[in-house]
Amino acid sequence: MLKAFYHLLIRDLRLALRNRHELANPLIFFILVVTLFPLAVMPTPEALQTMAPGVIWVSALLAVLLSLDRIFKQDYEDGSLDQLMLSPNPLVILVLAKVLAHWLLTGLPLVIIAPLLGLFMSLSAEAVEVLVYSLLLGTPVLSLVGAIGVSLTVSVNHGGVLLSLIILPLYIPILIFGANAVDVASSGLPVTGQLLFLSAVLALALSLAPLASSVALRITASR
Amino acid sequence: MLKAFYHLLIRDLRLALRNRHELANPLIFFILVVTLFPLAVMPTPEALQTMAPGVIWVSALLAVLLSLDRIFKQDYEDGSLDQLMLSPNPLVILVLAKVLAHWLLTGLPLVIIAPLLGLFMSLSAEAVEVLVYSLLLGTPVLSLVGAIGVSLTVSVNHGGVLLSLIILPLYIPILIFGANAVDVASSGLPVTGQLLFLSAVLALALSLAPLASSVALRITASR
Amino acid sequence: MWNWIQRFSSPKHFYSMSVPLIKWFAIAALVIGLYGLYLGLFVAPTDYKQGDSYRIIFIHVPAAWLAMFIYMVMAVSAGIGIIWRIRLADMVAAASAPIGASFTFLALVTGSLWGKPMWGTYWIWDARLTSMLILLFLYLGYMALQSAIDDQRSADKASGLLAIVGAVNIPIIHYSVEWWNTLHQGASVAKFDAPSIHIDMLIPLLLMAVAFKLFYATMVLVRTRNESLYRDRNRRWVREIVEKL
Amino acid sequence: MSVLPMLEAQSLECVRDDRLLFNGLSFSVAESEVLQIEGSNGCGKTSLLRIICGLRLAEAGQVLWHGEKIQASREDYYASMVYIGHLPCIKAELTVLENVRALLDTRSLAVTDAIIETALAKVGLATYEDVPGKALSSGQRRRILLAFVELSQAKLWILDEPLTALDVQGVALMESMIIEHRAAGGSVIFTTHHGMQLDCNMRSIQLGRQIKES
Amino acid sequence: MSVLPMLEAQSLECVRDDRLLFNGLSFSVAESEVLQIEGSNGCGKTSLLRIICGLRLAEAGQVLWHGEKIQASREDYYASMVYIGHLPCIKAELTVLENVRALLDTRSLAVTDAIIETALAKVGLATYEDVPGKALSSGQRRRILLAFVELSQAKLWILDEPLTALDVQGVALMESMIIEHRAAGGSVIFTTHHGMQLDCNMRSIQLGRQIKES
Ligand code: HEM
Ligand SMILES: Nc1ncnc2c1ncn2[C@@H]1O[C@H](COP(=O)(O)OP(=O)(O)OP(=O)(O)O)[C@@H](O)[C@H]1O
Ligand SMILES: Nc1ncnc2c1ncn2[C@@H]1O[C@H](COP(=O)(O)OP(=O)(O)OP(=O)(O)O)[C@@H](O)[C@H]1O
Ligand SMILES: [Mg+2]
Ligand SMILES: [Mg+2]
Repeated sequence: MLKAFYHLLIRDLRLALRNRHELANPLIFFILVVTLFPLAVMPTPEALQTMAPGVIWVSALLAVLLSLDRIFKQDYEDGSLDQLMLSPNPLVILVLAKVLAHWLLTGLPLVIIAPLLGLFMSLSAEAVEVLVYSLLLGTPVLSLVGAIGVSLTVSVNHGGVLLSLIILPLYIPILIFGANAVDVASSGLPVTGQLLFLSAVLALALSLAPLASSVALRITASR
Repeated sequence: MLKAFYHLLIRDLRLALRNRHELANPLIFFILVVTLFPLAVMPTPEALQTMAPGVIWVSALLAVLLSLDRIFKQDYEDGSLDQLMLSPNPLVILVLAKVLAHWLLTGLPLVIIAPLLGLFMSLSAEAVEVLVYSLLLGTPVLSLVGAIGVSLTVSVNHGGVLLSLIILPLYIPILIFGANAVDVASSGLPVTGQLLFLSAVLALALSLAPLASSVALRITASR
Repeated sequence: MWNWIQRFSSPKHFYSMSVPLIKWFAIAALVIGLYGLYLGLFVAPTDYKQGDSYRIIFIHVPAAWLAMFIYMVMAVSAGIGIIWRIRLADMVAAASAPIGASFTFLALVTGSLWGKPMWGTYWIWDARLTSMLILLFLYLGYMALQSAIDDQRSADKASGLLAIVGAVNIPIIHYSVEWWNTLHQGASVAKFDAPSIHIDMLIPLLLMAVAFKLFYATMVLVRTRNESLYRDRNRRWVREIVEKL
Repeated sequence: MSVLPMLEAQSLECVRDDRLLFNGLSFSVAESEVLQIEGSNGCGKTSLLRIICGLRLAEAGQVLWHGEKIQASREDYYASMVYIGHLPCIKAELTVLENVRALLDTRSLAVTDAIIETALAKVGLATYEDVPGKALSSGQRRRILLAFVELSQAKLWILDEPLTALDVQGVALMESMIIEHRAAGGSVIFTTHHGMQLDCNMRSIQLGRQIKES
Repeated sequence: MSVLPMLEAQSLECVRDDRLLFNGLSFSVAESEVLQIEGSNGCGKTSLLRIICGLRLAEAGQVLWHGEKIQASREDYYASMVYIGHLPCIKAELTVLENVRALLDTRSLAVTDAIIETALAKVGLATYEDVPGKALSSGQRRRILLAFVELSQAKLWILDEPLTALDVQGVALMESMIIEHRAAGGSVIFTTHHGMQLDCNMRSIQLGRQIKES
């Protein structure tokens, strides 16, 4: 069972590593969207600093959202998902492996690059630190919850935007707490509350989302 | 030739109308992203007003970007694109029909809903008017330039984010001028300059983009 | 004439012909570069306002100029490759992109490093900085597309087309960003105030610019040679070279 | 337990888009048995096979594996069966060898590269181990699936149109694989429109008799 | 002009992924001629057909239509040929009738619903006019293409594995369609692995002779 988890994880990572462009892309999308805002809003440096946590978080969220398809869609379309569902191993384990792969390929790079963008948007050092923590706790939740959404829409043609409709409302709490934590940190106040909330949500998502997602797959992938 | 244009346009519109969810989706995505910002940034009303033009424009841009795939990707994958390229009619005409369909299905709804969002974000009446004009001139360019990007990446697996990397830099002038026009209008200044610029870009895109896009298709769709 | 161009631009011919060029370009780049650096670092006077930190200009400005220059070269040779179907031109374009991206990056990094002492921050959303960032994305897009398409011929033509579209857009981008900046009240805190160039600074600056261009010429020739070897790996002339090794 | 058939379908019913495809369909498959599902285009062969696999829920009836509902004995059932559908399951980015390995991994089979290479040679992909999936022709894609089935160690093969896109040698190969598998005690359920010559006992079920087509 | 063959391929060469598939391949197709491209999986049949269509550029050589390069006489050439590949070209959201119409529209043919319905009945989709594409079985999808070819009014049919997923009646239908088309002066280039019985003169080209496979 652990082996099945590991093999699937490796397979998904390898698939992404083969397309080098794909690997860098959520990252580049993230950076691009973050840069769009100063260009569009033309803020004063202070205004920029106020916007920064929100903008960075929204961009991270959109970058994850856009790459969610990666989790199951391709597998559904080429039939591999059938094979996964016919695996003697519990589907939950396999879903978890795919979600982990997705996070390693999208969430983690965002966490790593975020400090740089924070500096670009003239965030303070403490705010940058909290930004990293909040993303570290928040992005796995985005992947986990996203997986449910993808499972539900996997059989829908052009499901991309339907997916966002389903998923974005679920993402909003994460967004609010994540951005708020950074915002609060940049005014020098403590943020343990927000980070605790994010951890709690992460624990919840980790225990429920793979299950929900695998149930959803059994329902929708029937063709 | 005009007939071929018309038939393809109707086909694409019909395809979208059949999936009602798809029809509403760019719109809903637009609205959702616009609402994400106030949630994430939690600005004061005045700050919100300053942000509004930029946020609305960025969201519109992202909504269009996300729906670009619609133009050629599906057709490539099911082989219909081959049939279009084997049409005795000039490919440019067909590309133009597909781009127009895309704009009618994404750009136009955005233009129509934008005043409402402008009011939500407490823009002034003049600013809202200019917002509509700028979107009316700008969104067709987004579709046209987007078509080039989609044609170039149509054969690429998971091209979604590659597409944004290619396209977003090209979108930036539109974004700057569009958002800026609204911004300037909301301080009560004249915006003919910006709108003229947008019109010029639209004329340029209209004359060059379909050609570039059809050349790109002949190059990339060879399999 | 046409035949002559065809022959002259065949990878095989290029491969043998480029050796002396590379040698001379490399030597010239090294000599001029070292002399320019010497003048820049030791002869040019210390700036009364910025102290010695301004000396980064001798890297920063040539890198920025070169970055823009390379994009032009890339777009033009991509155009030649598409219109006249000259494979060598495609190779030059493909070989230029990573070099151009590197210099764009270098300009950004040196600029940021310089920005810290000058403006107190690594980055401001200034017109020139922004358009440089966009240029970097244009390069990255070209390279990503080039690597994402498997069929070499399609990859060349597709990314070449992108380079051309980008080139059409560069004036638009430049104009819009420039214009955006003039309306940009906030950034005036950190005005882009260029030091009035003293002749003792100008000469090393120009020397460095020439050296950078020569370095690019060297690199692009080397990279094009490698490209041509790789792309023609199944053709006879490459096989013959390999057999000789 | 030994009197129970290996796989048993009990009065299955399938309705798609208001069209009744079949109902009251019962049959069973024992060890060493080969069963062909016959019928014209659109009569429900694929739907039936997917129901048997548990990928689709029948409108009525049930499928039993050694007497137990397959939904209840998934682990057991899926460990001993392999299914090949209309879709190729090939990843464009993975090489042929990695594709086979990825498929085997879903069944948690540890197989050495050498064994996979032998199987690939058998299905005519000897020099293609390191070619990425996207560079394969349609027949070569299907051949990867043959290698997968061959190595799957499954007792029950469920094959939906396994001859699709295969050339003459490919068809002969598939036939001999089925015969060998049966000789080794395995069972096969398959569909095909292109006559398969199997020199062995074989049952067949005709679908779609009850449906009138104009 | 009349001495020129309708379609002529001149010393075509195709290389994929460093593998030379064929080179120096020349042939021509006259009116009322049926040409089968034969060869094992992966020998380059699909690639050849796509080159003939102008969807792919050959590494060397050229394809002429009435003596002119097809790239130069696209309008003319495409008005008189129709191509069917491995992919079904079916839109999930459109009904069967609309799918056929959409395909015909690409060729700017104005055809009444009644005519399309007759053609659909001929290919065995009589009661399916209003069924959406996504609710079709794989064979039914391919049958839509048969209706398209039938109605295309093209002189030259280029068919890549037209028998895929077709049942026995479907195969017979395709055969009779080809024979009729030829009798009416049309030409066909096709590939298939599943023996087609055509009671007419037919030439065939064997691909992949020169390629050694281990
Ligand atoms: C990341 C930050 C920076 C970027 C991306 C950047 C970019 C550029 C570019 C593109 C040019 C060429 C302009 C042209 O020739 O049209 C340039 C020139 C120059 N930069 Fe920067 N720069 C940055 C930071 C700085 C800083 C902090 C200074 C010092 C105050 C500076 C001083 C100069 C000077 C003196 C020139 C030459 C001026 C001229 O040719 O007109 N740059 N820079
Ligand atoms: N997209 C591709 N990229 C690179 N190589 C490819 C690609 N598609 C096919 N090939 C290679 O080209 C060769 C011929 O492929 P093609 O699809 O033309 O074969 P085919 O004769 O149609 O085979 P089949 O009978 O299986 O359909 C194959 O050996 C394959 O490896
Ligand atoms: N996704 C679907 N939604 C609704 N109806 C469907 C769907 N797929 C197939 N059908 C219908 O179910 C019937 C049976 O389809 P199925 O794919 O099982 O046929 P099949 O026997 O495998 O045919 P073929 O020989 O063409 O593969 C068809 O008549 C079709 O109209
Ligand atoms: Mg079927
Ligand atoms: Mg083929």
